[in-house]
Amino acid sequence: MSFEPKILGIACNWCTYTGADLAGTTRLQYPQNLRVVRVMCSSRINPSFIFKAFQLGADGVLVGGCHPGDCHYNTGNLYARRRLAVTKKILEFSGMEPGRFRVEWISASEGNKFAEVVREFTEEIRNLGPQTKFKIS
Amino acid sequence: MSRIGVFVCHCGLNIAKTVRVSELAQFAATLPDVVVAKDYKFMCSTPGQEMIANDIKEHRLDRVIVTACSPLMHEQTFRKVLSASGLNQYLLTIVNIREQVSWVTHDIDEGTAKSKALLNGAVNRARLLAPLTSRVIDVNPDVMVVGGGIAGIQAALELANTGRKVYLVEKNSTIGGHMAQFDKTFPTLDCSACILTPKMDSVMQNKNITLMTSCEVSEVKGYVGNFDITVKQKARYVDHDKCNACLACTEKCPGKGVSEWDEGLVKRKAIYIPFPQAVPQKPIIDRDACTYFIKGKCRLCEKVCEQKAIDFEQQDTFSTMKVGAVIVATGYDLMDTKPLVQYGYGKYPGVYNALEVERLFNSAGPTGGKVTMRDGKEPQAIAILHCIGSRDKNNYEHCSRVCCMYSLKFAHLFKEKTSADVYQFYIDMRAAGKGYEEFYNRIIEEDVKFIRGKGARVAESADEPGRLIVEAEDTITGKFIKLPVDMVVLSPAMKPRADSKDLARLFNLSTDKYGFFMERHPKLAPLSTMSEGIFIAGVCQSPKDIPDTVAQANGAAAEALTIVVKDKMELEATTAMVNPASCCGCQNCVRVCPYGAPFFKEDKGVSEINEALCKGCGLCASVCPSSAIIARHFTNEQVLAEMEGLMEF
Amino acid sequence: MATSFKQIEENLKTEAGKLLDAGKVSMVLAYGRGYDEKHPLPYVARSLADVDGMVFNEYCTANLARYLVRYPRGTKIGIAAKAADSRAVIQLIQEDKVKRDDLVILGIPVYGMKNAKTDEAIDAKTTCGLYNPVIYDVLLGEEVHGQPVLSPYEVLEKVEAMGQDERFAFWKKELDRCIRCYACRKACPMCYCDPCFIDQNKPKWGEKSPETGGNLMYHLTRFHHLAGRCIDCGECSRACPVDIPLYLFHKKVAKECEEMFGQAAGMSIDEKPALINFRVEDSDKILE
Amino acid sequence: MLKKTTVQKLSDLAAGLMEKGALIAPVREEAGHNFREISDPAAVDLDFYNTLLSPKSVFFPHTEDFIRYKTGASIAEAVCVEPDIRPTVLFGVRPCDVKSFEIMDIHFTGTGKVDPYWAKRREAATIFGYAFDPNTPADPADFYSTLGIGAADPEGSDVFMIRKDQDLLLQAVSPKGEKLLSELPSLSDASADDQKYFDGTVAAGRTFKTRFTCVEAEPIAKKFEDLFHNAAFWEKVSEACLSCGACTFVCPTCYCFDICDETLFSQGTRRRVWDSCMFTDFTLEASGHNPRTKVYQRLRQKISHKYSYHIRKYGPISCVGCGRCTRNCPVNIDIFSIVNEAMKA
Repeated sequence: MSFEPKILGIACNWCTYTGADLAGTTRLQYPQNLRVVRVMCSSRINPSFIFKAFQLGADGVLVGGCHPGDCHYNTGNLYARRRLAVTKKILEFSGMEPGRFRVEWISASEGNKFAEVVREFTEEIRNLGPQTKFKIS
Repeated sequence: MSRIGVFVCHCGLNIAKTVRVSELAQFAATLPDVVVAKDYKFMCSTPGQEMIANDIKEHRLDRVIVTACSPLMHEQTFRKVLSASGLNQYLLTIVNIREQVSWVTHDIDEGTAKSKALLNGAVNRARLLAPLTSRVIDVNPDVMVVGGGIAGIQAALELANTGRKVYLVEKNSTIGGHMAQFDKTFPTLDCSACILTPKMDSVMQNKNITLMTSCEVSEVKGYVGNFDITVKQKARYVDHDKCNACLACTEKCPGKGVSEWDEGLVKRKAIYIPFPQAVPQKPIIDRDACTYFIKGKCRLCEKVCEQKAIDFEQQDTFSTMKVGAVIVATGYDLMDTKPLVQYGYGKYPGVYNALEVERLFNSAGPTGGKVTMRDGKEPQAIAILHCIGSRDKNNYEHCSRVCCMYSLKFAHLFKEKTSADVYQFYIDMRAAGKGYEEFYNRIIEEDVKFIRGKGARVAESADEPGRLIVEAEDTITGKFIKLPVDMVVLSPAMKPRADSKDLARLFNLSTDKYGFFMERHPKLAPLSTMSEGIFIAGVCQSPKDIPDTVAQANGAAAEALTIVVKDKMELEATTAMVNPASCCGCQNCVRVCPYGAPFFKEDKGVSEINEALCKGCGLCASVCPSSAIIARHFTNEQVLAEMEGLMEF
Repeated sequence: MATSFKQIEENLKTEAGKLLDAGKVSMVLAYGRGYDEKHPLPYVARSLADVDGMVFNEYCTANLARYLVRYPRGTKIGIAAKAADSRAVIQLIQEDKVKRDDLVILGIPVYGMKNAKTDEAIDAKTTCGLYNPVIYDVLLGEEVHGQPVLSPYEVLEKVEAMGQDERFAFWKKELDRCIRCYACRKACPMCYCDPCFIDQNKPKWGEKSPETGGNLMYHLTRFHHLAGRCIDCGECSRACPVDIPLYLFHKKVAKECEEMFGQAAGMSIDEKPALINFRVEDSDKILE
Repeated sequence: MLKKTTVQKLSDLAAGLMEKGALIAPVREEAGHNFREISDPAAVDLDFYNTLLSPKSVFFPHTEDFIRYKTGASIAEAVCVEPDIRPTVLFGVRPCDVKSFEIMDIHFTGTGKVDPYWAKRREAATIFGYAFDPNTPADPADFYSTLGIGAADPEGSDVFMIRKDQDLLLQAVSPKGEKLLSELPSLSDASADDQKYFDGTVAAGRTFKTRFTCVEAEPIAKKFEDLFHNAAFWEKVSEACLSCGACTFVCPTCYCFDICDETLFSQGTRRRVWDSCMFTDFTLEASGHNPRTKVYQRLRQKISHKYSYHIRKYGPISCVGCGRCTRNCPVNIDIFSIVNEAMKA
């Protein structure tokens, strides 16, 4: 049986989650490996959520927020950008494959981009294979 | 132990085509705490809603999960079902299996599997949901308008006419703003004073408006519906309650100040009213120009004042107003063009900026409406240079929007009042607006010369002393032009008031890099700000002309009304709170919150959150290292539980 | 030429005495005698009589800034601070845990500190490698010059050069050893949370048992909490009874933060901690 | 019965012991020596002063699973986790650490309630004690002689080992030890000379002095009772204390634990995990109240428990002077010095 990755998505309510809805409304097809948690803003994402996701066995984690400058809360994603960048560096230095964690800015009107990112990311995770390093068995 | 009901919607075939809905409901029934799980064709239909309502009662449900379309679609619908059934509306969870599952796959196995994972996450999360109640607060019915230009005047009048009490706060000693300086307005060329002064008088006459001139906001506390705003009344040295506006003092005064209204082109007295139609019609003393304040003796004004209104001992005073909403309409300054040395402003007397020229045309202006230059001569050739500092990466990137039109207006007035040749140096002509293109065409007909090229330099003529040479590249012919003229008019960039950043800090507004206030949403909320209850109108938001400014002012007044017409208002329920037992006093929350909701209690060493200011973004919760902040409805536990549920299958 | 340890000790006693005598501070945080020469104790002098108990030698490694948050806000405190310690003081001022006006910083320029456990020199390999305090009111010796100034990040090369799998194996081996005594966070001047996230049950971020899952969660999250705040004093690693080289990870995060945000922790009291700050022009490249 | 082998042939001895069951012996690790279950006989290493961590974890592991359950299911469905009990040889334990087992026995088996996990593991273990060298000065942190423990006390061990140059002398102390020694073919019989050396070393060990102060149980118990309300004393001695748990986790006689539920994907495990009285949340009550919020209160608890309450309740001081807490304290706090200071206060 081929490897079907489990990918956790965390999307902000105003942009990426709405963008994901738009992808659906316009019937764009993308792989079903992504499961999205909705939060109000990408700045809500505690770095420990990401570590935890990998411990829970996520093969990849995708964070989506508004484009910098378009944050519904003004500056949330500008903080998130820094905090998630550090999260990424920590993951990398701990030995996690850098490709397993990705942050994308996807606006409410970018259903296309959402579908494209999910397709691309799922493919990348598929190539990386199962994530075993952090997973608690 | 929770009692969870799961309701799976087919959405006709929208969902059922690629998700095995009955299998999903059967799966739900196996999950811990799920006491009832059903699927139905259209959950949002009346029978669907009734089914949920019945099951809430019958099965004593304390959590409801609707597995259907996006929460952005029907969350409100189903929340109402819960409320009507006596269940707190926040105990609802929506699982989005339409937009994010059935519509994005053709594979029913995949769709069903993903739906199960999502549902499992939702059950985990639902178990941890807490009932939330919105706090209801009293709303103060009054409004403050900051800035007494045309935007502030318009907004104040609109609000006052609905019966609201309005505080109109103006920094200067009169209202009227820049519009009071203009002679004519484009494109109709009606007289600015004729349309403005009646409005200024209406403000004065309106019983609902408290006019506060020579005043500045010094502190803003509170939140939407309940602002406490402290205003500084700057000392005027004239008791306006006693003054009867006879203006005898201004005649006798030996002091000489610079007339701001006339853009410094003439002097005024030290005790003065800025211009004849000023509102209020009562003088103030300019400390820096007053002989008494400078030399310690004079007090002539005091001697001639029969009302004993002069008070040299007057101090700044502070008073606090309680209002429910605020409109900020603080307008603009023109960019100081002196640093752009290539244009010679301040060096060559023949170089004027746009506002100075407005005054030259005005019959109440320094020249009585005659176009004569600083040397008293009438110009024979005039160059109007557009985009000075605007559309300029080195200064202001934005287009100031009104310069093209007022430059055309100037051209017309020059033609009317002089026999000079008039040249326009422009990059692009922008005449978007009702009647603007027509006005442009009309000016072309008036024998005004248009040179498509930005004025690059103004220099003194070597051949004809006193004359100026404008250098530019005519981008149509590609030729480099050196045009001798007598007068150069610069159309400088409009920029926010110098103190706009201070004001932004006071009102917790964000600004762009130049200091223009940021609207909540560039398209859908152009008058709201990120600070609830604070609205913006006019050029303080971005450059615009009078019609747009007035339209915004009306809009802002309506927005403010939506808040203050209600006696009470509900606050966001999904706010954050601090658990003081876990707070380590790091103040990260205080530093990051764009709304100023968290504050530090020095005595207890912990932060607290003013829930009235909180918008529920959750940033504070994620920067809180000791997890002391609970972001309601998106708590750490809820998110972690959902994640665990999503990853289980 | 660096001032001798003995001379620094004398100067410390003199200056601490002056401060206490004049009532400028209510206590001076310094070092006192431990059970032997090699094991001096952090020490608090509250009166002139206490000053005699102070010592300073090459084993006085503890970062005393860690104790600042223990006393009520507003307490006037004198503190002996070596180079990295002074950075911790700055960072605490940035975070408003202490006020600059409440502190008298007795700066110690020092070269030749030693790790009592290993007798190895303490240098840029395990700390920030500075010799002179960044901030002080009184300097207790001549500034150290002429010693090699090494990059605190050179030591990372080996771990950075590892492949992902090798590096994960490296950290797994190190972190699996953790016994969760929390000496690292307790010795850390920037770890002042009480409770720490890992102590909590609601939410439960990680398990308390010293096994891979909980250990990883505790340490990785702690690295994140200290990102842009760690001043690289190396105390966490010296405190660790099982010698986990936590300093390596902290150094890496500090290096990345410096590169991404253009500021190092604890270098200026006018800065804001990098992770509770942003610049509009921060590049999206940092996420790649 | 005194047997002997050489240090070179240690791995033969280890291999022999591994045939009898699990062998737990000192191995060299990054931070120092520790007791680990041996898979390679050559890994056993007797060139150590004392192990970094105490051997208590052999009988009282840091984490011990009690039951497994499914979340949301009835408690009746929970399954007990049977401890993995095998015949075990615990090899190379210093006399002070051997003594610690005796103190720990009080808590796990001696109070009428028997902890089956500890008791069964203890029962299944044969302890090979290992003398300190009385001819080398003790580590400056050690103070076991203060507590009446010799450098080479065979009591409490089943077999006691003394190093004689390149030889290792093994004396059977208990019948269990005697039986095991007789079954180890790699050992040879020791000479009378060896016996003399062995007895001499034991005797020398009894007069060997680590750091020393006179500690009698009764007066010291009283002293700490009197000092309980002397906050000034405790604040002073705890001024440097970071309140980490390093001292308690390396201590051979600290036995506090917490019961934790760990769940993942609806599978739960209830387990016992070491806890430390030095942690703030150790005494945190469900109401949010915490009787020991201050560092000095926690340090007072730790020391008074060992040097006062324990004496009152069970008789002996709950400390064996192994020096681990002092050696591993990040800020060099020394329990011995505090006890000394207390006696002077």
